[in-house]
Amino acid sequence: MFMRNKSRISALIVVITIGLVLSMTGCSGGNTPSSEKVLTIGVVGPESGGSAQLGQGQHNAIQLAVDEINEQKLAGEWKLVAVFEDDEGNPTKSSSATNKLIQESKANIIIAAINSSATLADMVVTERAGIPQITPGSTGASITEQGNEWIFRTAANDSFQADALVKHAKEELGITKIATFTSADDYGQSGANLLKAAAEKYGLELVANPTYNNGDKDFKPQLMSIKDGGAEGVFLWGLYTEAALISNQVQQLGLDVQLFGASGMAAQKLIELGGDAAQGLILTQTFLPDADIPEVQEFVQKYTEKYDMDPIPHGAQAYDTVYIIANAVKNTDSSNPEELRDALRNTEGLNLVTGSPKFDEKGNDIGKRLLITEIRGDKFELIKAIEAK
Amino acid sequence: MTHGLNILSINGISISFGGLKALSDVNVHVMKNTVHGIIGPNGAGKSTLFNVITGLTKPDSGDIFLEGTKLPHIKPHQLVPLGISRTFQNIRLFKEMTVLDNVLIGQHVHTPTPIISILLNGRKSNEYEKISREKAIEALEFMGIEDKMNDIVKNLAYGQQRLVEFARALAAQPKIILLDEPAAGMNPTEKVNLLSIIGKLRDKGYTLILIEHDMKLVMNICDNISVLDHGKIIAQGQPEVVRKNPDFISAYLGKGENLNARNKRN
Amino acid sequence: MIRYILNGLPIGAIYALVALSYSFIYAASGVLNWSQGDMVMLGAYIGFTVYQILNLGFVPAFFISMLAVAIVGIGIQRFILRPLRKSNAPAINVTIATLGASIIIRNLALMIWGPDAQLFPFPVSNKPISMGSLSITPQDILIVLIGILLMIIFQYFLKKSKEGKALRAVAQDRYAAVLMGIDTEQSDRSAFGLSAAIGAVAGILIAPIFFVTFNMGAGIGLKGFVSAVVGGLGSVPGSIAGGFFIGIVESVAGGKISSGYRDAITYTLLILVLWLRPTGLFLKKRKQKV
Amino acid sequence: MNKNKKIYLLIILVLLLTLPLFVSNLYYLHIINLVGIYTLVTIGLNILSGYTGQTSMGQAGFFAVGTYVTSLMMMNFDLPFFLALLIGVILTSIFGLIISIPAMKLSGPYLVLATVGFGEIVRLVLLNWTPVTKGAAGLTGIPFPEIFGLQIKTEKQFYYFIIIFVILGIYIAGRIAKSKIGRTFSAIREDDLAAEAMGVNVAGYKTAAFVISAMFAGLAGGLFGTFSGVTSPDSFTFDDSISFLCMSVIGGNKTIIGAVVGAFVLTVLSEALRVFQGTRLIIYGFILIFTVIYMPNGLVGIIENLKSKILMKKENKSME
Repeated sequence: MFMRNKSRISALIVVITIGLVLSMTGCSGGNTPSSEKVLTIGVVGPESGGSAQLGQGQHNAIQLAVDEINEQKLAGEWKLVAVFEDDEGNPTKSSSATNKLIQESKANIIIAAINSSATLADMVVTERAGIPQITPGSTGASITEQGNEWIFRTAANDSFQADALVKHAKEELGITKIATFTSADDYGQSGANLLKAAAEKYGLELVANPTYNNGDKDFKPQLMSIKDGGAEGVFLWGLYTEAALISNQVQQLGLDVQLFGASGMAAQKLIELGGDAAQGLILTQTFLPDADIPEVQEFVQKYTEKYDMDPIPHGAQAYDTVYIIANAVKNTDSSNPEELRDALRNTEGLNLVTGSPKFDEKGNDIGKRLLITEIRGDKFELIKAIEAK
Repeated sequence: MTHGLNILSINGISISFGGLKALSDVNVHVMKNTVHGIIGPNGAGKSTLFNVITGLTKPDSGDIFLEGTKLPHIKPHQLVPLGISRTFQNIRLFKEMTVLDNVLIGQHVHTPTPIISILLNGRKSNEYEKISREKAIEALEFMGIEDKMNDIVKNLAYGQQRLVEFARALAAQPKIILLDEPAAGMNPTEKVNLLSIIGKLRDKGYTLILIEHDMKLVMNICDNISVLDHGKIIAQGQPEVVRKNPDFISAYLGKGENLNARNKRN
Repeated sequence: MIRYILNGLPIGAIYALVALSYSFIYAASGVLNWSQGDMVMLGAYIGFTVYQILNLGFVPAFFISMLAVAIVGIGIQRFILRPLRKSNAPAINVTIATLGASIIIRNLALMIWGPDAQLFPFPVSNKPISMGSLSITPQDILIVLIGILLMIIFQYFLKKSKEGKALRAVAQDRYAAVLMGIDTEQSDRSAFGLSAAIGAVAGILIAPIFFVTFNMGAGIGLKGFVSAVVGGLGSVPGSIAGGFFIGIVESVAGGKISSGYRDAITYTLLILVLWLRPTGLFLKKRKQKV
Repeated sequence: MNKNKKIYLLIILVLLLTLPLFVSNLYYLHIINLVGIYTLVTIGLNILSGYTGQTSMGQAGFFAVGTYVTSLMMMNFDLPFFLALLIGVILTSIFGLIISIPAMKLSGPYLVLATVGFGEIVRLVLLNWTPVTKGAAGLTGIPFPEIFGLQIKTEKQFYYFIIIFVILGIYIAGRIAKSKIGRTFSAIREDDLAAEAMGVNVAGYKTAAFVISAMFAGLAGGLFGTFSGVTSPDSFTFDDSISFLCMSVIGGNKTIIGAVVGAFVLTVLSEALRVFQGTRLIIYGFILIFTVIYMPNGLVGIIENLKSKILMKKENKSME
């Protein structure tokens, strides 16, 4: 009896497996053309795994933007459809997901991804397929250095940030000795290089440059070595969880340093988790929920209404990305990838949440507004807004 | 002492574990083409002695000579090429494999492993495989279990598993076979069968050394017996001689109750 | 140097607890539960929910969390280990099944509590007390103290209680324990439940300094396992020593050698220890029985 | 029987070679290509873990070495693909040789953890040795392979390219498994002490198993790099090692064909589950658990069980 039961269950599993495989084949119909002009946006991001908070924030914001645009017919006659795929932050899975979006969902344009390594893997796929790709989240320097004409980046411009931060440290705070403390991923490594270059440019002394791995919990050993170096300012380049832990541990060690950070860690959670210790942390960002800018206020209001939580900067960037796409498709009135790409390259005259987007020849958005902010109380206070030239 | 050609000499082996003497100055001489029994109560050092012979344990002092040449301290796997193979007290077969595959492992050292030929499915590898199979089947036939050839070992009865292990040791084409309690767990019919197999092997020119608790079996089959107690040899010689040895009687038969208890448990 | 050693202690205490939970399951049931790290995560989240959201106070949070996670642990024993034992599946299947459980628990936590890190402060001060160049926070001291206290209670339980004695008997020789009439099913259950509860404590202790995230279990779980093996898998004092040892090694390696290679140094050390002393640094060598 | 087998093999071969004609969807072809690469890794793992009984949870480490060495040889020294691949495979085997030294003395959880450690060390070195490995961003612009002037570029071309290696790999592994070597591996898995007593050089064979599995992973890695075009440490995490192990066990690790089944089913499954969005990993976890509980010998084991059941039924009928 038991045996029979067992084999029945295993038979069931086999059937389910086969069913799943078949269902994958069954889905291949895709979107049948109708009288309506539909532009399919494929979105790849880490909705599970270590950077899930960024992937899910991106997902929410994109859905919000797509709904708004369709409702208000902001893309001309075009209806936008967003299809989301999870890549778990894994490059191989990411490129499979991108493949799926292009082949199965017939995506006309791809928004991918958050993790730089995943974005780089996706770029191989979009380039081979000849489909434009926009990354709203990956800041790794190498992404736009590939000579790939299909990639655009609406993430914050890191060299701009590094420059502004170091300049602020020198000119406003009179700091002369600095240390960098960056994550050992692509984002942190390119941040460290940019900070180093900026420090040389402004004549500051770099006394230590340790790194950490994402997911690390104990930063005291590195902080002790920074303390020994006598740094007055410590520049962090990473995500908010680690930044909050670091600021906590800076306080615990009794280190008397000014902390700086970049947009990657700009989230309300940083203030919440960092508590006392995060007070006074200066960071640059592209998006501040409290900023007295009409576009920002409108976005924050809509977002919190729909999702009952604050948007993250990655979300704001992704939200803008959809508007940039809508603008491009409206202008060319075509879903032809090459025409879309050229339309994207000629983006101008938009006033969006994070600035007035404009792409350089490498695909970087050089129209982003940069806000220098400081954590005071339970929010980021704007010190200075730098509009792009 | 008995006459004949000395095949294995154990000279002055001593070994201690953490201050405890497991064997002290043990001398055993095994004659060619005989069945040599090593007996003794539990913890007398029989298994240790086996482990020393098979290279699993390194003695503190003493030497072993095989056909007059001193055995260097070797790794266990180098023993088979020298002509010594063994069975284990608590059957150590390759349980998930077929009977034939088990016995083929016994053949392992006797055919080369021609890698290129294996990869190309060449003639050489097939030929070696054929020779090995023949030898293995021969050993199985000797044990009378060739009909079980393709069975998975774990599905066999205990007594048959013993025979498979025996066949595997035989397939290694040894001069000496070490048997570690070969009759343990066998029923009387199987024991009779075992006795006849041991006898046949001796007739074919093999030398057998066995550790055994079944006194009747030992006395019946062995040509010579060494009695171990507390790591020392207390009596040695032909069964009828040993039987009359006062040390043997007091040390061994005096503990007859224990002995029986143990036999039952097995 | 002393600073780095001192700094390694609180993390060492956490590692020691997790190592203990690995060791304990391994000793009592002969298998490894790869979802042990996720017990740490669950403990932290449940504690967080009771303390921060339901506002029931810190001490109740502590105990409710231990209980709830113990139930999860027992569930794993009941629905994963038991059927596997029944079908006589190879050890590797237990590994895969508990890894599957880990994937499920982690992603359920992601669904329930969301992807954001949560704050779970201790009701004690986080301000450092300085002594010269050395500084330590009351929070750290509390972590080490609670950790050590728990380990002592645990050791006492194993040595003195009837349950504990039965568990030790099974750990010594599962087969003999069966012959003696000990219910190994019951001891499996106790081992999984207790280990999960220990993991929960580790989770609550680590939460205030490390925050609570759905994937915090992966790293802590693996390091706890490493600690257990370096110290001596299956031994209570060995695991505890291993935990503190790895905590200190990480702190020193991260500060004095290279932060990027810190974990690589830990793992190299692990492999060296396994190579030279397979039974762990702090355990006597055992002889294999033939 | 033998003739039947040959006919089956021929049919399968023809099907494999004409597959791209039926599958026009490049996404499917992409997944199938990945299956091919993972199959090679899993074959190696089956020889190591299934046959020899040495569980490795660090296979991603070997896979990574193969990927990086092959790619770097092509990028930095302009070597042709096959030469680069050869160097990649050789270097990976050397890593297999090195790790087998401590591994030889270990078993059970100790061996598992040592291999985990190895995998993590490789990943961390790739992450931190920036001048060579380009750190977290990894390598970009890995060149395509070229045979006789023909560049392998499209998914379809890669399909044929990869399938040749896979068929070759299955053949070689099958020969090893069926031969004396495979038998000896199995004996070591079942009881290494008894094998040693029968004259088997257990240490040597264990090392050989490690080297063979490293070779397969290295070969797969070399293909993976040029196939992906980019590579980074994120592709070689502990989770990836686990997923290789799952492929091996779920497919059935005591046969070579089990590796193919495992790599195929798990890769396709994790893609197919995308339908379920947020709950897909939870479902994946449940499937893993159910499979190992109710199919202790993997999917291949189930097929074999069914086969013997059908045979028994037939026999029963003929008896009546």
